[in-house]
Amino acid sequence: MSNPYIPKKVEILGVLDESRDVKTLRLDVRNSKHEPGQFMELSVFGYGEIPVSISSSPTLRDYIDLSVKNVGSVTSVVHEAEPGDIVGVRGPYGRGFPVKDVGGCDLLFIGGGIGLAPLRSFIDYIRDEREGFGDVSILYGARTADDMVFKQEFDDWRSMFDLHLIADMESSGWYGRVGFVNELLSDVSPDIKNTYAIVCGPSIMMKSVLKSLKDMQFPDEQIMLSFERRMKCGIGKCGHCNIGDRYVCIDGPVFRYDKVKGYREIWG
Amino acid sequence: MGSDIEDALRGEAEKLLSKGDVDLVLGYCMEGDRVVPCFISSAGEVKRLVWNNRCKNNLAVYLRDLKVRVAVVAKGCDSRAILELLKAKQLERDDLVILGVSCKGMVDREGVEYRSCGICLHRNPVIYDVLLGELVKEKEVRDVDELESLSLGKRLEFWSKQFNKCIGCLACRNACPMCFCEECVLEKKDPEWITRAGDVSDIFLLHAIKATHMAGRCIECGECERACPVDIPLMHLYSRVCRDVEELFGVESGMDQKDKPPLAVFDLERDAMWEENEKNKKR
Amino acid sequence: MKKIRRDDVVKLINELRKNYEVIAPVKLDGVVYFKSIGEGDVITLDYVNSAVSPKEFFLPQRERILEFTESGEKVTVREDLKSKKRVFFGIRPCDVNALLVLDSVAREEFEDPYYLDRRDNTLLISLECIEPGDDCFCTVFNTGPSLDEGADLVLTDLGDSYLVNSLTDEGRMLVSESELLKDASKTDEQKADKKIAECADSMEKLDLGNFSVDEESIKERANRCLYCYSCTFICPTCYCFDVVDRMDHYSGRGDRMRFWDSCMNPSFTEMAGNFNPRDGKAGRFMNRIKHKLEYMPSRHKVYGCVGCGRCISNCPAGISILDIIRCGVSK
Amino acid sequence: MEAINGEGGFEPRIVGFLCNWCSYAGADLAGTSRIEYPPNLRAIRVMCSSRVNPVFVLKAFQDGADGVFIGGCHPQDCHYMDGNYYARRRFMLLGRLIEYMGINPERLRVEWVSASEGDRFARIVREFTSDLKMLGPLDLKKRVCDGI
Repeated sequence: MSNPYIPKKVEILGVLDESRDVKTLRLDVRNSKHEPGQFMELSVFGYGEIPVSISSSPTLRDYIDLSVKNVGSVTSVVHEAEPGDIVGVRGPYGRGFPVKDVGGCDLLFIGGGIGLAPLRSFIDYIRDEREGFGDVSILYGARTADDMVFKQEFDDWRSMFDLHLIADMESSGWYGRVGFVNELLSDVSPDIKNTYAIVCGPSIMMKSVLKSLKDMQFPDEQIMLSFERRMKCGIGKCGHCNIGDRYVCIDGPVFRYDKVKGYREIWG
Repeated sequence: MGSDIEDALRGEAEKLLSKGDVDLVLGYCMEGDRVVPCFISSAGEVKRLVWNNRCKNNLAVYLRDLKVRVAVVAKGCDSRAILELLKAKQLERDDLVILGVSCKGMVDREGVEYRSCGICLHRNPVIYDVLLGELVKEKEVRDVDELESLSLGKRLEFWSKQFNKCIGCLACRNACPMCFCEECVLEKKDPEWITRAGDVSDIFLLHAIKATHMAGRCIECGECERACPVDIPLMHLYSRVCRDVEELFGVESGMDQKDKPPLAVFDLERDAMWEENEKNKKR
Repeated sequence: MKKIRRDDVVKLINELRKNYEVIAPVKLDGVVYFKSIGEGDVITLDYVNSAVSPKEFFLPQRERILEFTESGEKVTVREDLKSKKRVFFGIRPCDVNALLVLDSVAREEFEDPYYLDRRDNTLLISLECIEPGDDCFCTVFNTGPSLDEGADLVLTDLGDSYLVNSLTDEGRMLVSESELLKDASKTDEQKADKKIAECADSMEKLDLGNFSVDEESIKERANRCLYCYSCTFICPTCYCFDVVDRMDHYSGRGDRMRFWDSCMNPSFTEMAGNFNPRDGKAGRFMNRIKHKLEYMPSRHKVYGCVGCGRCISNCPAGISILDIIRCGVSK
Repeated sequence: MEAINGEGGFEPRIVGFLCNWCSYAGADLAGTSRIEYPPNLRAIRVMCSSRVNPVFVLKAFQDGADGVFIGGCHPQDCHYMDGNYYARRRFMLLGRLIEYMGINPERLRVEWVSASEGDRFARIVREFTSDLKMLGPLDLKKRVCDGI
């Protein structure tokens, strides 16, 4: 019986600053077979374990990226990590985006803040497997321009996809739009019959984006949501991350909206 | 027992609710064969209210969360808790109508009196707006705590054995009407005084810390002991602290609106005398 | 079938102790616990059920799941993962069924090695009930008072002796050597059946055919609940746990511990950054009840309540899950 | 805490919480005056004796201290006017509580030592150390865990 609680020790290859409170750990995990949207349990021995979305595409063979926002006791230690340090990982866990089901269709990515991390995994996957998918639009909002993550990818994405950015607040050096990310929906005119919306971000943002998507007559089956909950084990044992009878860790984190629609407390 | 009181209670509750003086009456009702706390919000429901010798719950525990005007049935211990909460500015006196009622000691399902009721010296409500029934004669002399006679080693052994049973559920804290801190030292994570998933010595520490925090606050209602699923006699600990506070600082919590929290004030002469006393006792 | 004299039960346990660690009920200050029996422990056979459920011997209140060094260069599993062979004596049918519930969680998709190791290495000797406790309602979920599967041996009280029925080969082997067991007669078996039937008849039965959780009945009780967490800690089927790392910076060694957590605690769902998807007391209460009566059946095809009645007996606010079930039936 | 290994026999471990303005200065004076006193006391400087939370004391006992010493300014000399008065009440109560729970109250010692009383500080530490030697090790963690 293999023990799913034992983390694999991996070396940190690099630490990238994404924004003032987000860092990406580049880990020495080769030939990862994860699905975009899955997560890993990242251990800092002696401090604890946290679930983190994999933000790199499975098409990259030499490493995986985990992007971590500094919000709590474990993540603050993660932010002190340096290349060469050893951390533990378990996973990949959960159900990612249904890559096969949405093949050939147009995709509308809507991300908020650090919620872009799992989307980036999918977006970069499409970049590398371009012919399998239709048109791709990316709508991304963050609190300020400084809070935007994966900025180094933006030029690349612009060249291949339709990228729209927005910041909640003005800040010096930001000449783009100011407002909430659902306002960007008016910039795109997706062919609703043939488009999947893929949403990840803070609860309140997902809730308002969902409302806008419903206003645009998006069917529930074509909306994919990636949820975040307090998780401890990542493997459906500890009971913390339930939404109704579903566990976010093993049934999610990606849910098709029609599958969770009826549950209490999906938004909190 | 108490059918007159029950009638008076229902009458008073009906009056208060129908006149609109309160939004809610907090009392007891029957549910199956159990007497449980209940919230009555309309005059038509007052028939559900009961008063008997199984109304064990300290209703003060609910008051802080109720943001409406409440009439509350208060025994001796409930009223002491209310008084102490009022002093701590946790309740608004104007939002409260206290329906005082004297207690004859509560019993469990088997008819056995709770230990906290057995040792109680304050069965009459200390603060009330309406008195239902009459005041009763109170016990005047405290029972001797049998644990006092044990040697130090035996006492440590006793508590270690008791705490070995503890499953760390914190029911004793959660059921306590006087535990109202927003952030509890027992669950604090940085610094983590009580190691989560620690050993029995952490449980020992947990109960010792809780006991220090009950000083000048515990009103000896026994809710902690009743909530404990493994029957740890916690009241021994808290009663001891209450007795010490009484002896050292001359204050019994929940008895007088004018008393100050004993650990937030000092009395130079008295404290110096007791300091000397305590030192001499040790030698 | 076999039988054993009442006075011989303790002797049997002492025989078993030669080869097994034996867990059996003992009484301390009038409260019954299951305990790993050592020299001098007095086993009691006179009890309805234990205060804390037997789950603590399978999913302990706190356990070390990993050991590691500070730099993370060495990570080892708990050393005693291969547990000793154990015999659990005196577990009630409801609690055996509770273990079956925990099994379904532990075996779903990923296997929980710590739980299953203990589970696989423990033989269960169940004691059927001939008299229900005040708050027992196992008949509602068909989890008692008799037991047909889940344990290795089942004992039924006949007064001066116990009928012994082996449900598994391991159970049969366990007592095959013992001279304390004698052959039981047909009359003994009939007597046992009659006692069990009498016990079952005296208890409540509900038709759960079109049961659905009645939310109104929950809301009212959620107000009254003190959120003391004790129900979740003593429940035989509550399995939620929290995980914490401990590090001793002097020695550079640390452990990863898991310990029981309660869904009644507001921090249960609180994430870093103070976002709590399940805010409010009523939401927590609703989740606990629905988890047992709605989510477990839909996910694992088994009710998450076995009718042991512990939460009812111990609730300081007198809340009864049976009342909530009744409301959902009659609706 | 690591044990001090004296020349055979038991060397008690004492955690001392010393107030910045009086007792700590008193300990300092004892040192600079080269007054000898046992090395058993590990000093922790606090700004005032009332800074010492009963939790600190209990935690020290749990972590292996055989005795806890709290040093503050003499009554009426508190740098913050009345901090030591609160401390006095608090630790009178804590002493009684630990006694009730089975820990000898002599293991908790509260003394008022001024900045000029270096010799007195040394004498108290000597006295406390020898008292604790008589009492023997506390070993709270082990005794509680073993239930004996």
